[in-house]
Amino acid sequence: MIESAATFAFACFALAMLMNLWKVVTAPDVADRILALDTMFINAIALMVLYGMALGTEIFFEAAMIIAMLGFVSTVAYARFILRGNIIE
Amino acid sequence: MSLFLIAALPFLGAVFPALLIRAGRNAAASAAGLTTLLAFIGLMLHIPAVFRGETVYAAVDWLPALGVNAHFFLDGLGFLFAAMILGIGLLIILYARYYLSREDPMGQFYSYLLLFQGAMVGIVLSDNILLLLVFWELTSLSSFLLIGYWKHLPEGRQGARMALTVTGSGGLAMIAGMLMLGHIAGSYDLSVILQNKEAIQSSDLYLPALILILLGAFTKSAQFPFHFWLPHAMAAPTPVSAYLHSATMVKAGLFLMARLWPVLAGTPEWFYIVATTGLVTMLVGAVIALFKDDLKALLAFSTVSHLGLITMLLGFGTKIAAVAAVFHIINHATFKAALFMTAGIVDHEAGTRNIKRLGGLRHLMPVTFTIGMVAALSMAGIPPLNGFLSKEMMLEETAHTIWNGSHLIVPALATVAALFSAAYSFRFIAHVFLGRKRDDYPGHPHDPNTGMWIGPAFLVVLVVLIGLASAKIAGPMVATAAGAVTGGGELPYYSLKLWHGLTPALYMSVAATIGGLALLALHAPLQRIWNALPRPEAKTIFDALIGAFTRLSQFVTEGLHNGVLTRYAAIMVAFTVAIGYFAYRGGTLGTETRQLQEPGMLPVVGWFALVVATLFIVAKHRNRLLALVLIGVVGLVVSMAFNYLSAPDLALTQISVEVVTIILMLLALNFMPKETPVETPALTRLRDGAISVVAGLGAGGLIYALLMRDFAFPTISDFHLANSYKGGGGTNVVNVILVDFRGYDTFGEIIVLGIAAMVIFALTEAVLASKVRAYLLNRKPDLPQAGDSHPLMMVVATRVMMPLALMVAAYIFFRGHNLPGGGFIAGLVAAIAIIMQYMASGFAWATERQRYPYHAIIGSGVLIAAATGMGAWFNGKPFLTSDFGYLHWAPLEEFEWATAALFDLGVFLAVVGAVLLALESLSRFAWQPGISSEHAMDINPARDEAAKTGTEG
Amino acid sequence: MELLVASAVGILTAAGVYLILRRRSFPVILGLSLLTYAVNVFLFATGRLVTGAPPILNKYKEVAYTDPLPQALVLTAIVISFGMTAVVVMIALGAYLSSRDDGTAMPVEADGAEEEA
Amino acid sequence: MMEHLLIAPVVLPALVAPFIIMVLRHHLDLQRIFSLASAVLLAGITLALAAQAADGTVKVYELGDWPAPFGIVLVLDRLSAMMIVLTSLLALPVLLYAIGSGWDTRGSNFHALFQFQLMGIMGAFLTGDAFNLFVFFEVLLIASYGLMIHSGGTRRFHAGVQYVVFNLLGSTLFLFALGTLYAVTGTLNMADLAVKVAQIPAEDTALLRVGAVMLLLVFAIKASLLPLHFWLPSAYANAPMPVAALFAIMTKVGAYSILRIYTLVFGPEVEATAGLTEAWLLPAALLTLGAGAIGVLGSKKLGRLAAFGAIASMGTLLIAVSLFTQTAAAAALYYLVHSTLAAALLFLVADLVMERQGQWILPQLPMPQTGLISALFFAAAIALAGMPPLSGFLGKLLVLDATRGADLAPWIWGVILLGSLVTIIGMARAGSLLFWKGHGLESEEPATSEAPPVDTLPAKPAQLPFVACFGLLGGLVALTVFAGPATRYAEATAAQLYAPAAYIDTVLGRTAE
Amino acid sequence: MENLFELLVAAFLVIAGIFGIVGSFGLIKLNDPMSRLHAPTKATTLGVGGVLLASMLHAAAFEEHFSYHELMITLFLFLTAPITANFIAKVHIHRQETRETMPEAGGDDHWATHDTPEDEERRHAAHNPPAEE
Amino acid sequence: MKLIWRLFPHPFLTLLLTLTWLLMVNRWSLNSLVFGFMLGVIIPFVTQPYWPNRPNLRRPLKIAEYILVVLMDIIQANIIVARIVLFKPNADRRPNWITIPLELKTPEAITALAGTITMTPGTLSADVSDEGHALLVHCLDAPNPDAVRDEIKQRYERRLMEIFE
Ligand code: NA
Ligand code: NA
Repeated sequence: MIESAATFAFACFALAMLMNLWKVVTAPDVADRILALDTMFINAIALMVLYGMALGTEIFFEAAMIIAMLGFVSTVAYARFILRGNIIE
Repeated sequence: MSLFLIAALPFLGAVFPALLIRAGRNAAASAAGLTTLLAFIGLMLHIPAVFRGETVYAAVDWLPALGVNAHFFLDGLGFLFAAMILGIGLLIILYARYYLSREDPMGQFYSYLLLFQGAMVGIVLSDNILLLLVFWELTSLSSFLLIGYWKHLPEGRQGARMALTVTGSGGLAMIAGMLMLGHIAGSYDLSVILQNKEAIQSSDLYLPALILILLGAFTKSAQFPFHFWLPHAMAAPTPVSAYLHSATMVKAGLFLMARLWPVLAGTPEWFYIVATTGLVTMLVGAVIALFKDDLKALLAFSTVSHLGLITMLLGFGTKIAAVAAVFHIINHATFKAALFMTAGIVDHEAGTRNIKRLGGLRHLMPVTFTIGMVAALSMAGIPPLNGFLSKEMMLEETAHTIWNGSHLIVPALATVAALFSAAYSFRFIAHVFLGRKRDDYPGHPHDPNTGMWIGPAFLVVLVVLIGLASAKIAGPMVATAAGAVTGGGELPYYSLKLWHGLTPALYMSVAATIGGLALLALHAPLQRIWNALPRPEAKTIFDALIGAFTRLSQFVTEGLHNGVLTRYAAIMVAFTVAIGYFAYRGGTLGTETRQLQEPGMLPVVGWFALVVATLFIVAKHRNRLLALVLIGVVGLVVSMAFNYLSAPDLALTQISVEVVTIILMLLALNFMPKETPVETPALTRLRDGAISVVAGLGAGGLIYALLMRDFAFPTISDFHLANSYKGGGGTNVVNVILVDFRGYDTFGEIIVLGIAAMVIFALTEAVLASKVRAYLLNRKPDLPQAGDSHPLMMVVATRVMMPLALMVAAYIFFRGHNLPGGGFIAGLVAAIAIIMQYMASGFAWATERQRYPYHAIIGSGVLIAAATGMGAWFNGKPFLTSDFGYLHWAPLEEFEWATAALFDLGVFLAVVGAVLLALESLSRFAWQPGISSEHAMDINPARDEAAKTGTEG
Repeated sequence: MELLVASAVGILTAAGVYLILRRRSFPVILGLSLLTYAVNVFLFATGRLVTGAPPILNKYKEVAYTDPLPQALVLTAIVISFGMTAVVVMIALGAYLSSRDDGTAMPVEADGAEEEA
Repeated sequence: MMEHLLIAPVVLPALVAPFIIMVLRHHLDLQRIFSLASAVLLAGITLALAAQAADGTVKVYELGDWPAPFGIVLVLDRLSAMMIVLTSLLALPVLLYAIGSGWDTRGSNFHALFQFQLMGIMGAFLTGDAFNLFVFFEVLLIASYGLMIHSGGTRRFHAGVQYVVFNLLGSTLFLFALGTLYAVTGTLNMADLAVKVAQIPAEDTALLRVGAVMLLLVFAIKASLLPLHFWLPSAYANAPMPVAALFAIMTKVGAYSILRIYTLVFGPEVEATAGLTEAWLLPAALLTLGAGAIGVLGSKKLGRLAAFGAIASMGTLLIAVSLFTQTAAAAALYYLVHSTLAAALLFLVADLVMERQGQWILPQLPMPQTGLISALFFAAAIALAGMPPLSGFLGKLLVLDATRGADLAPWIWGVILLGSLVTIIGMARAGSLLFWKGHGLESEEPATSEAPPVDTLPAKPAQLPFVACFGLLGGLVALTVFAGPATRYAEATAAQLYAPAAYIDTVLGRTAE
Repeated sequence: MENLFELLVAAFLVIAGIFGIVGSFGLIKLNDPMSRLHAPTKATTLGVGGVLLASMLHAAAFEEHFSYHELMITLFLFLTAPITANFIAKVHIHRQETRETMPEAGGDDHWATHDTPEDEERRHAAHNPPAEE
Repeated sequence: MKLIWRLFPHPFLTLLLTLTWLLMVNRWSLNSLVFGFMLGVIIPFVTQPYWPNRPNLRRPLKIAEYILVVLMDIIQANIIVARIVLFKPNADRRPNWITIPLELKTPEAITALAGTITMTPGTLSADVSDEGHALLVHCLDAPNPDAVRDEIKQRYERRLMEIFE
């Protein structure tokens, strides 16, 4: 049961990532692209934790945690760039 | 005196004048003269041995591996030349002391002159042909300096370059020839080579070696068609012309032909190349000389002609001709040097060398006239002077020479040449000294002081004495030298006397003299015809050639290295792929030993995302921000792929580096154009696309082939897996490799990072110190700016995030040895924690709160890593040997300590410092007065409230 | 899986090379980044592709591990290329700011040389 | 502690540089003192190491106490000893020059970068591990980026972009090559690679060959082999000249690596990699020499002239290297030392001229110290062109002699000799324009558009730059006079290179059988 | 008991998957940029949250050890998601809106994104009289 | 006392950090506790300059309550929003801006409120006013904006007022 649920979840998040990808490359506005990339980061976290669960290992935890932290930084950086041009001022 | 010393003295002497010039012109001249005199005396000490027919040797091995050795020997030929070089050198030194004016840097002159003298002495004393080459090229170089000595004269520069080009290239050809010759003979020592006539003449390499060596000799001795450089070298001061271009350097080619005569001469090839060249040169030189109005040009072409004469004699290949050649070498040196010095005196005193403006000087300069007349008559071949004797011998030999079946052609042409020779000699006397005194000389002609005429006078005395008593005075010398030229053995009978009876030579001689007088009489109309004739001007051709070649070189160089990186890179990639493919085709590809693994859903999705993002980067790269966003996708997918493929450390590193890189690029992009224009034509893009596709196919194909095959041998990482815990104290094998097995790589790596940051810092300083700073200060943002540069929410969030992130960094640091993580990733995380502060609260605010200079953090990181490595020395172990153990402090559980952690701390610090220094430097570009805020956030109701009530700052 | 990785390396390489052949410094830097990805994956893949076997020693049971060495090498390579990228970004910026020209070709220069006969 | 001397050439600058950054960042005089002292000490250390290696023993230093091939080892043999000595002896005059000319004050962190540069070069010469070679290549490269753009300037920045991008391509290729070699053999240690490569089955050589040749191309980029040399002219011509002088050793790192790897690992008798280079390496080297010589003649700027001179000398060197015979290797090694010193001298002299007259090869008014400078230029020119009496001529003779048996011998000879001729014509042209023509210029309009402002010239000429130049010239003279011993060392080195068994056995800890 | 856990884990996974995909679907479906910004919050909260809960539960139930470090991920997501949303919203306001098209800013003049340097100076003058510190 | 403040500039933070350490190491042990606490002390001390003023958390217990309320709301809102996203045609949706006048003054409190609003699906804090007295919220579907504003003020701002001020 868990296995099929996990497969379902995998499929959902994978599909979600493809949707994000679609948005990243086709969105009319760069703000949408940044948003899509940020969402991609979040889906990636989910996928990573899922994968770790499937393998029964905790080895992917750090990566997920770091992505949670860093996805934010890069998204803010992109946004700041559009808002201010200069991201450190 | 040792031959070494004789050869070395001029070089030593070259040092003194330059040093002594402060002490005055006389000191410089004396130093030059004394060293030359010393060498000359040293040489004379060998007279008894040389005239006994012995050979004096001196040998020291220099470069035995190659066979280039300081082997010198002195035989008759060498003695003759060395005596000429040093003897005439002495006279020239004396002459030059008075000839050069006060403005001329005399120290330099004597230095160059002695340098040249040394090189010449070296040539004639060398027993090693490679050593000879060294001196040979040195004569080219030093004569370059001497010809260009008068730096203000363009003719000097051009003449110098021309001489260097022609003689230098001949010398280079000779190098090849000599190497071949030495190869055939099995040694580069002349004394060995000269014993190997049969081997050399029967070798396949004989002809190429001969041609190459003769190229050297002919260019040096100004043989047709390389003769053109010599007249232009006359731009040199007259002492130089007298020395180099009459007595010595141009004779080096003759010397070489004489030196190698025993092994090279005697073949048809030799005869036809050498004798023909000599004959043509003799004729051409003599004809041109007659029509030259410049005294020195006249003498220069006469020299060409006489050099041709000697070359022709050597080319005949008979021993008796060789004797004549040697004899004429001596005679020519005496009268020609005297003539040059005479010309120099005339030039010096009358203020011009143009024959057209001279005449009648006999009355004003009787001494000079006497000297010049005797020398010129000798050149014309008038008895009883020495020139007559050797010319007679020459004519006699031509009479016996058959050229391609013809008995007549050589003697006939030789007679014509002699006729012209007589004519220009007579002209020298008649048009300069004879005739009516003029009143329009540019100078005030009078005889010079003794120092200037004593040299030529001495030579003229020799001219007369040799002519009158040749057998006594020149006989032994000629015999000894000719003996050396012909390679020992008996010389055939010859006699050096004025009257041989009514020989063909006498008739030819008489014809030449009479004809010469006739030509002189007809000179004016002949000159008009000559001037009307179209004839190739060698200098124009040469200049055009060299100019064209220089422009071609510029064109090729500028065209090839046109500064377009795109093309460089395209060539590099294409070349690499081509060579890689070539290498691949040369081997065999084994069968696949691994199975394809079925990819699950995740890899396919990831692959798809990666490919789409990558292709869109290419398609959309002109929108730079968009490309950066897409790069973020690629980075994320690659990082996930690392995770998926069992590389968590890589995933962590990749994603953290990714973020920092993007921040960095955004910082830079702020100042750069946001769009890339379309510049390349479609065809170029197509070409680039083709190159890229091929490169991609190469890389992809290569890794595919590798992935489908196992290692050919067990890998060394089996050892790492087996020893990571036992020997390295960690279970994260990747980390143990990084800090222990291959800690040295990591040491290098953090240094790379540290240097990168320093470079960025230094660059920032450089840019901000330049005019760019003004531009930056007044720069308006490219795009409209939103308000609220330091939003409240962001500031608050990052304040909480920072300690949390540092906690994460600590966590990742401490567990790295056993689980994914380590100092590098921890460093990046910590750096990002601080960057967040910069981004949230601003550069000025964050910088103010930075207590430790980033330089120091980098430095301490590297030092800690190095010190940890060196710590092992005190344990008697090599650099970077790690140690670890377990500590137990009740009530805590035992925990592990490892020096590797200290090393990792160094890594951590270096990374933190480097990342922050780099970003901080970049951020400084944007700094403008007034943008710094004292507050972390622009909008803060609490602050406003406090300001109103005055409670809090 | 091997096909996916190999084709990804190929595509990244091709895209990287194509961008490096552009005439402005920014796309060239983008190209270098892509090429860096390509080579990192390449280098990583030389340890062959293994899933679910990270080289973290398991003290309790015998398990298979993937080859840790290429991972360590890639880590070093990532760090180094990061430093290099930072420097090239900086130099490109300096070049642009000092000439307002972000082309990668050498700026054309007034020719100060004259011909001598 | 003496057994740790082998790591000292790397560790010493690695300590001095951060110390300078941390403690002496604002004290120029102290920086100079420490930097110089370090350079002197380094020279002493390398000489001591050379003394150890002179008898032909191979010394191995196992970093981290891990045996080869599992850990990284440093290896000292005649070749590496020679290279580190050359590096340290080159560094001294260059550093003196940089200090004397004030170049070190025209930007930040010069001395630290200089030390790091030395560290990278030393590390590259000493390492016995292929991947570690990559790491130290990067160390020396990144330090060189910093030194190259030291003090900034528009053209320098643009040249810097090209230099860095091209070398990053090279670094990428390096990783591709190393990855391929590792994927085939499973090892990174050079000696171990040699063992493994020799045992590669004949039916599976294609991939190994690709790896091997990519590695060669990487080194060829460093060695500026045509058509991979394009990075060099702009980079060297626009670098501060003392830095370019130091870079004279960097091209040699490429040549060294080719010699090392293609004798030790892919030696001539290894069947798997047979025929890999014969068809193209030598022609490329010939073209390199040609392009360099033509470049010397075709250069309108002094810096470029020197850079092309360096390329020409690399062409000659690579001709000798590409023959892969012991005799040619010996010739190459002798020529390598010569061309390093000669190129460095030419760059320094170029700086002396450019300081006074700007960079264009144009007739100019006479400059201060013309006599000395023109003499030095003359010496550097004949050295680099391979004219007697300096060591370049001997080196060229050695190369010509060594190539006698080669198939392309006539081509080699022709190109080398013509290359010399064109080089010397180019040098003569430049020298006569710069030093002679100006004497007639007083009355004319002075062409000083590019000349530096007068105030940058020291009122009293600094002695140190001349000391540095004469130091290098002294090196050339010594190399000429002591050509016998020098070639004996080169021959012994070549012999050691072409008998790699001792190296391999020592590194892998196997007792020689 | 085990079945219950299994059921729970499976349920969390299914819920997570649904909310994950809804978030990304919303990104495509919703037709105005500000609305699109809402979508990812689902993926962040219940999407990732569900997975994390499932993972924790799974570890506790089937791998005989408790695992709660997943909470760290949640912590970070909760801390950061509002900020990213805030920034992207600001980007939108900056690029698509003007002061006039925006609703009233309460008692204040305008929204921070539409602040200009002049406004900043004005505030500075009003609230930071020169005497202050 | 001053010294203690200097050493523990943010006592709650120290607690939070110790907790995060224990979370991260994923293992309760004395070692971890001691080590986590050490870091929990050191890190706030080192980073103090970046967080100069100390927010007052008056009623820590209220925090737990607040978190629970928010979590419940998140679950509820998620379902509502999922329905909107999946089934409601775009045309029927009433996206809207809402201005929320703020009584909260401290940045920390405002941030907490804004964060809460964003994390509960359906609403999103977009901006603050130029003097920080109002919060701009965007609603995915708010036919009645005033109701949303009142609920936010009631459910969240009031509680946060108690916690922070
Ligand atoms: Na160890
Ligand atoms: Na050369």
